[in-house]
Amino acid sequence: MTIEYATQIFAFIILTLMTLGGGLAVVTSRNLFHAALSLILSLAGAMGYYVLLDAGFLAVVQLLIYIGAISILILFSIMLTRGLMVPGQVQRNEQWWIAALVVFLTFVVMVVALWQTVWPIAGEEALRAPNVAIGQLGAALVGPYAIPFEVISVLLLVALVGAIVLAREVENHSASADVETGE
Amino acid sequence: MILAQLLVLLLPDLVLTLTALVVLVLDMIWREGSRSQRFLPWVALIGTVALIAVTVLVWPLGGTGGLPIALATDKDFGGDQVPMMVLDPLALFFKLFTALVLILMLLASGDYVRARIRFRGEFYAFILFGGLAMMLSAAATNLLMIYLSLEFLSITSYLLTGYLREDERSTEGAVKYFVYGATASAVMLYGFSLLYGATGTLDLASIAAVLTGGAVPVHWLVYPALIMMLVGLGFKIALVPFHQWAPDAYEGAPTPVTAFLSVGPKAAGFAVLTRLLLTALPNFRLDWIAVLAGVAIVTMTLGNLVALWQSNVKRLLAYSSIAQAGYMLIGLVALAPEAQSWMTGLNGLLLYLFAYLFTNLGAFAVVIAVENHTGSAQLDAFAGLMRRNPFLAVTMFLFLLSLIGIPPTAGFVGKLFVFGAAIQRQMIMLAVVGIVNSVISVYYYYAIMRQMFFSEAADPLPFDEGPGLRVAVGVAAVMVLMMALYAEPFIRLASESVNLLAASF
Amino acid sequence: MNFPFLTLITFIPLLGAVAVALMPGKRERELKLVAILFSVPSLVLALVAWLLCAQRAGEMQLLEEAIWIPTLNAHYRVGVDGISLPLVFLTTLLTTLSLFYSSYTIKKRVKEFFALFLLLETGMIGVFVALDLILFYIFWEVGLVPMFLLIGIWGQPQDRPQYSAIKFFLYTLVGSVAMLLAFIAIYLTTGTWNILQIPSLKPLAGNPALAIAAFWAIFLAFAIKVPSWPFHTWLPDAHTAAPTAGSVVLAGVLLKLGGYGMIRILLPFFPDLFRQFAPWIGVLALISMIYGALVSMAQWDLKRLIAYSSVSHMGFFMLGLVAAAASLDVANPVLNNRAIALNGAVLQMFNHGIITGGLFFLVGVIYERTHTRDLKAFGGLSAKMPIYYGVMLMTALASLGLPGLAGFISEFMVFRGAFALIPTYAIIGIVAIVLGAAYILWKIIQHVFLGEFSEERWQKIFNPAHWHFSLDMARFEVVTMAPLLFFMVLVGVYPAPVLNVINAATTLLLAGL
Amino acid sequence: MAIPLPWWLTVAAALFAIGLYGVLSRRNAIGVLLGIELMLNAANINLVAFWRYITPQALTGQVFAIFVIGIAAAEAAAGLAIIISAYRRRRTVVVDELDTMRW
Amino acid sequence: MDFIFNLTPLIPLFPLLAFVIIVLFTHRHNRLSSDVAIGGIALSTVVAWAVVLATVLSDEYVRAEGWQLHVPWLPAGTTVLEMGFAVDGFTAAMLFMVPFVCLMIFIYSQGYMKLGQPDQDPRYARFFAYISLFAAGMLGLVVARDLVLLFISWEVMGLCSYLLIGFWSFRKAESEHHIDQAQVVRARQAALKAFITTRIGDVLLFSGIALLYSYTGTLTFRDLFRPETLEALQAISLLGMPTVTVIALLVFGGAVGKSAQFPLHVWLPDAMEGPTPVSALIHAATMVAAGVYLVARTLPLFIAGFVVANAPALHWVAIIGAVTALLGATIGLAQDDIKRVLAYSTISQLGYMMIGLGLGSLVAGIFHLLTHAFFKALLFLSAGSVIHGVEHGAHVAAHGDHTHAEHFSPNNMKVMGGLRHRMPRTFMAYLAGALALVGIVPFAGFWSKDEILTEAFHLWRADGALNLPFWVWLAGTLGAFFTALYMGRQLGLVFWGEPRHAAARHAHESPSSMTVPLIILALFAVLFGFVNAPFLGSPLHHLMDKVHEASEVMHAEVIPFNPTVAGISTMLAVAGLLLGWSLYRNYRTGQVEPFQATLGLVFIVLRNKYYIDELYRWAIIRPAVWLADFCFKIDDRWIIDPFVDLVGAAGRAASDVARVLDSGVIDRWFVEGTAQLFNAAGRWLRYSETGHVQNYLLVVAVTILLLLGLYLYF
Repeated sequence: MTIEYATQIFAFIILTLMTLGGGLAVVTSRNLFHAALSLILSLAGAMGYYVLLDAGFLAVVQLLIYIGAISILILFSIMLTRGLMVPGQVQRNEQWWIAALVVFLTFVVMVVALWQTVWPIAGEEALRAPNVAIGQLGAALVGPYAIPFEVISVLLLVALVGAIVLAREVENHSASADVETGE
Repeated sequence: MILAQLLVLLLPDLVLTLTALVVLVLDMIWREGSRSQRFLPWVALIGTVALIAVTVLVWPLGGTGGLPIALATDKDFGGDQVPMMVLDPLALFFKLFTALVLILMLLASGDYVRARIRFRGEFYAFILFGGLAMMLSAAATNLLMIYLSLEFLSITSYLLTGYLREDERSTEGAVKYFVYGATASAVMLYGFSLLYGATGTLDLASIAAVLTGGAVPVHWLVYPALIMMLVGLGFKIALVPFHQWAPDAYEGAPTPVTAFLSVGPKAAGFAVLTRLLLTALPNFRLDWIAVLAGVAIVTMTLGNLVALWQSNVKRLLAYSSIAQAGYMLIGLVALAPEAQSWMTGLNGLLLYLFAYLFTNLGAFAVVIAVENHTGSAQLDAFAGLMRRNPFLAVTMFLFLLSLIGIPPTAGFVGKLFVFGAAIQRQMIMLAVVGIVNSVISVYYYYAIMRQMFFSEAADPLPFDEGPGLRVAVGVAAVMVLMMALYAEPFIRLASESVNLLAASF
Repeated sequence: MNFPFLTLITFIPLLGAVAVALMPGKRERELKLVAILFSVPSLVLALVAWLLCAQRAGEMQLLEEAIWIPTLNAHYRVGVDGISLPLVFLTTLLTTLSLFYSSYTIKKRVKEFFALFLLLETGMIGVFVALDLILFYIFWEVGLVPMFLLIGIWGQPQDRPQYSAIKFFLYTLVGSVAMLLAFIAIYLTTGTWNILQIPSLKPLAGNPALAIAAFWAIFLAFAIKVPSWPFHTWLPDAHTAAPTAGSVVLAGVLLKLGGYGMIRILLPFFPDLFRQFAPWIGVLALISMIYGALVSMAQWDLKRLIAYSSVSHMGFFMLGLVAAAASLDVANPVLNNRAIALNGAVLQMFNHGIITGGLFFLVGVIYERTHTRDLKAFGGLSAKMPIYYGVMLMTALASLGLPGLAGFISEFMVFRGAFALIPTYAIIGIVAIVLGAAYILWKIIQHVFLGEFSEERWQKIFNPAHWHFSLDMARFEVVTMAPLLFFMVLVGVYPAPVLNVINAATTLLLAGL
Repeated sequence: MAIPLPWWLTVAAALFAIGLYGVLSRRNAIGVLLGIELMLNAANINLVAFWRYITPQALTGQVFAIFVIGIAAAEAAAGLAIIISAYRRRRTVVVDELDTMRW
Repeated sequence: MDFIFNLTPLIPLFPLLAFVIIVLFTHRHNRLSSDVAIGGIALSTVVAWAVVLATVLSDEYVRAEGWQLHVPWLPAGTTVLEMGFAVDGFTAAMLFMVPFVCLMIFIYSQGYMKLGQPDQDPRYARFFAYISLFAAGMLGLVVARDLVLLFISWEVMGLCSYLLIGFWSFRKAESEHHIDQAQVVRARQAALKAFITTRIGDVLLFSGIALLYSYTGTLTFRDLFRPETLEALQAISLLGMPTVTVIALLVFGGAVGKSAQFPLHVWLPDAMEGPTPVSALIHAATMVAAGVYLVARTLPLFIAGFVVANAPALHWVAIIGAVTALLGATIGLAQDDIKRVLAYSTISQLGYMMIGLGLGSLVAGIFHLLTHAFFKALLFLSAGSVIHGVEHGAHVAAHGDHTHAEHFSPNNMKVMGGLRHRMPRTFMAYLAGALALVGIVPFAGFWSKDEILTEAFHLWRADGALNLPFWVWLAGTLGAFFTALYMGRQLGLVFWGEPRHAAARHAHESPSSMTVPLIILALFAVLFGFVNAPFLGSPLHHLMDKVHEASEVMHAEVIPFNPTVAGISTMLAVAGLLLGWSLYRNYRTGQVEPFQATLGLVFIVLRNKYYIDELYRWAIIRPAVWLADFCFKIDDRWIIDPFVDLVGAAGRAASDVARVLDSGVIDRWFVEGTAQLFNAAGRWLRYSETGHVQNYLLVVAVTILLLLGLYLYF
């Protein structure tokens, strides 16, 4: 058991605490804003995982898109809809305990299944040296993964246009202006 | 594979994408409410017709055997450079299918959109993008591509559902649809990840190869993965118990969108499900046939039973479409590649989908027409339709008969092949349940017939449904009859679209 | 025979339906005329076909065959033999008469009515001529829909027409979907839908359980249509609610679809099973006969009474069929017991079509005038409407099996066969004949025509303002009834012309079993 | 590698479960969205772990994860837009209160 | 001669044509219609007598085998059932009587039916149409070659009987005052009763025919009675008896119904509601005799059964005959209605004929049938004449004082009296008929009845023991006494003593159109007996004895005249006649009847016809009607209505579709049950759609959990 192993294990524990703890906070905290913040914490944990798993580029993506974009978006929309977010208001619906039970059982079952499985772990040297350069990833995205790459770009376009169409503040007089109602 | 070839193979998808983008751009050029705006649907229509043309054009390429669509084939990246998509009969079938859906929808939605919808350009564009997503998902052979295209389809669907911003039902339906869909797809994604872990690849064929190779005992994982994928796809198809979003979303969505939702995602879901199960998990057949058989039974039954109590036609048709999905599933459950009688459940599934396409879209077109003129989709809005607009009443009657499965209509052919497959596989139970259900379904379809023919309208004034709707309904009706009276080409089409899969099975 | 007789007979009415549907709804007179004109060619052609086929009525004739769905090996295959010929003719005849009659009595939504009626005719004829299971099934269902609408739209409001309509629809559908499954199973084992070919292929021979299931599934479909007790309860409602012409065709033809199916499909496909289950089916027949008669005896609604009498009379048919199917009686070829029984059964269908059809017309006659069918409301009419009395008397007597009129011949042959093959059933069945006399004379003749005619009671129910024809049977009504009366007498006095064709076919059929 | 694969998977499963719980129990639509994000991350962790342990030579897992993140972004955008428009219309983002349409 | 025989089909055809013509063309002209009818029957009479003549004159062959003509009628499998006409000695005998009596009665009716009716009453034409049709039926029956034609004619007659009994069963209240309302109701019920009762017999006959056909493959008499056929029928056993016996009994059942034998005799007295000529023609002379004719025709069957296993068929004929003879005669003692008395007398006389056949003697039975036809027709027509006399008297009296107008029945003998002065010609005719009926030498009845009794006596003496023939003879002889008794009573009441009512006082003789037929018939009543008088060598016997020869089971020897029998019966007859006459000739209104005084309670029983009608009403009719209602309720009340309510309740709560559903499948238990099940299930499941998306998702989660857990534990 070398020192690096020890650090890895230590890091793993820390990150796990971040991720799961953050996750728990996300689903339990009474204040939605705090929930969103702890989401960021949890995401950061995940990012750490990626680093630990030698997927540096992915970690960067996580940081930029997830933490950088999505979480912020969420925070904004929370503030947008904060109007009636009276703090201290109950954030759980009445079925939460059933949910908890079911989810826990599912987790147990899954864990059993996961530990039952014998994994086709790759060979030692492969494990030791996962040589994936960023360049390769870029090449892959415009190479074999070009089609999905194009598609996702279109998808993002659609999503953004749609978001604008639905969420854009419309001044109602113009709304009634150009909708000749059928009724 | 050189780029030119690739583009040729992707031609249909490109055409559709292009059309959608053009519509978006034109919408920006023609400012809101200008006269030229009304040409948007025609532009979209032209694009769709073009889609059909190019589909027919590329048919010879993929019509006989699968033709992989991939940019590079070199092995630099650890040998996972397998294609994302394929141009095979099934994919072509669904390209055609999509084109037809789009055409009928565009024809049917004109007046409705003009009357109720803002941001029409985006609306049409989204519908076209939805179609694109359908085509992609039907052609995808890679878990990544599948997930991507299904999400694409879902997101467009969410947006379209919530498109009536001023209508609380629409927005509410959208929220429910979104929450439900996002969760379901997350679950499915988790399932994908497990499958990836179990096999180390995302390509369906390779997955099958690994699993059949049986190098490693990973069954502990495949089954959970199967279930979680089923959640995602079941959500798309609206199979019980993953159906509950459907009635709310259908009722809330703008009626043309409802029509689209009741056909498009279902078809895509079935396409993916079929491809996934047959290509990736053939030797887990026993597992998924057992599960799906159960699902089929509860789907048919629950859909029909609950439909008995609906008084809103859109909601009623939502439940009916749930039940219909149950019938279709029988075809998948009872698939028999070795069948002598042309009744391999798979072609039954496709035939049924095809019949369902015309029938359901036709029915919804009528609903749209009625809603345009009465402003309501409640049952009593149909009162005395026979007097007010015989054309709509008669065609609607035809569609309802087809939904029940009474000859000479398309629905009959679908049921014939599906139940035939079941009987062939000695799954009498399944067939009987299906039969009993189609009898139950009469009760609520009769509710509509009764209103149309037996009750008197509040205002008996006749009304005109408008050219677009007339064409849409007419085409649908003709096809519904055609499929029964001249079934041969349809049967061949369906059979040839699946024989490749069946062979690989 | 290149001339496509059957196709024309079958589809000319369909053309008519389309034509009527396309005509402007305002021009009612023309609509009616066109409808009737479109129904006549079928009648004529059917008659011609009969004459053509009378010689070799045993085997299938006027065969037309065309590949239809190659992948399914489904063909457009039609043909007629001595069993279907009379029924086809019956259909065309009754339809034409119904249209003629309705052209005087139907007031609302004329266009739809006549279009639907012609469509209905196509469906019914199609069933009789189809020789391909899919074709058969399609026509079977095609006939279902228009009748559903006829009952629902033109039914008398006080009879809950919509309820009756959906009931009729559901009952028939339950049966037919079960039948469809059975057909598919048969197809999957034999690989063909050819009705003529399947018997030789011994469908489902390998799988007894499935065979039995299929047998009962098909039986259910036909028994519901016939209708046999206990599947009969749709019938009184449907008949009562339907408009006169609807009841006529319903009783005259639609019930025959079931009977025809039993003879054409059930019996040849599963002769052994049929023999095996004959005792049970025979019991059903007996119950239908006696139960139906008893219930009609208890009726006070004229139309309902006749409806239940149909249950009883179709029970006779089933008894004959059971007798023919019950045994492999070849001991005494001279006696031809089975052939006689089956002849009786087929002829019973024909006669019942003529007679009960006529009875429903006659109910229409009184109903159009008084808008009631309550037997208690009439009385002494024979003094007021002598012609009506005469016609009704004759039809009623034919219905109760008076020798010299049609009903007797078939009853006689049925019982003749039954006595030879299943004596016990025959002896029990005899009761139904007595009861028949009871309800027809006691209820119909006595309560409607005999007794004291009271002017004020009549004034209550009869409003001259609503009736523009003569009080006694109007000319168009007489014209409608005349052909039926003619056939009652013809078949009753000299049945040979009709029986020859039937006989040829049945003997061949039985020989083939 | 110090940490055996199942540990990663277990953590992912736990995160997945937590996210699912959030989806099921949060009253606020945005809260539900948060839960969904957690579930997606769980799946991502799975993917990456698998990539690292099973197909380290290939890119599959990573690329898939990247795409998932992208899709998540699109989904979040669309979802939040819908929620906001609903909020505009109904003045609420509480999921339970969106039940005008039922049986 | 054969060309004459070839005319045979015309015999029934003429009246049939008359019927058609009247119905289609002349029914608006009364006089014309009646002429057409009479013309038709007259023509067939001529032809018929020509045929009779030909038969009598022709050689043995014609009498034994007979002449035939037939057409293929019913294709059955590979065979064809034929139908046709045949003439032999037996037929000839009937052909002599039937058309002639018909003709007489037609003529009589032409006068009779006009009385008391407004002109242009459509009934008049209708009446002649009916009786023409009837005549066609009867003649068809007689010339039938096979059971097919016989049965057809049989039922046609039954129909006409129904129509004619019910002839007064409807009226336009405002226009037809000559019919009283009570009569309408009575006629209606009588007609129905007659038809249904005979129908019971008919279906037995029907079954018999069907059986016969199924066992022999033919229905032609000649073929049926071939020895080999009969042997075959004897060989096969059915229900523990030789088939031939079963068939014979069934056929006899038909005869019992038609000929009003006990226990199916109840319809005949009520049938007197019909017009009097109808009573004379159908219910005395011809139709009721058809049963006897049928038994006679199929006698070989009975005898064959008798021969093979001593099976009871033939015995039953005799026993039923005897019982009926006594029953009718005794009831006849206690009736007041002049026509009913005659009706019961008819019943008992038919019993005599059955006795004759039951003893195996064709000729005895048929001989009585013929004589009875003449004198009973005569009696009825005279009675009709009397009734009309009285009715006319009533009209006359009505002008005087109105006291007697109400509750007055012209048929009631109690109101008559002393009519021999008022209506001499009628009286003479009546007397002749009465004496013939009673059996006084040399009137017709004497010879025929005597032959029957002699037959019985002879068979008894043949083996001495107190066997069946003895009892039959005893019954017959007693019956003869009672017959005389009630005829004496009737004569006394009607023609002697003082008029007991104004109507009788003002009664007067009927027109000659009625009296002339009376006189002609009277001649026959007096003389016809001689056609089979022993001292003339029993010509009738020689005409008929070959008829069933071919069947080889008939004994056809002539039984010599037996003075003992003749003496006893004649003595009793005279005694009875005088007794009845003397007791009643001075009967006064209100005075208790002499018979009642002597017989007491027995008389009450007799007057109430042994309460047989009541018995039937309670034992058969009520249960049948109850059963019908019961079945109807099963269909309608008990199964449906509860569900109407149940479902209706559900429907009010449920949505539009549910209401459709509820009103849509209300039906038997199972359909209903399932429908309710679906409905309830749907309604319950529907609440799973809570509208809360998170509930939906919870369902998903649970599903996943379940499926996974399922997987984990197998």
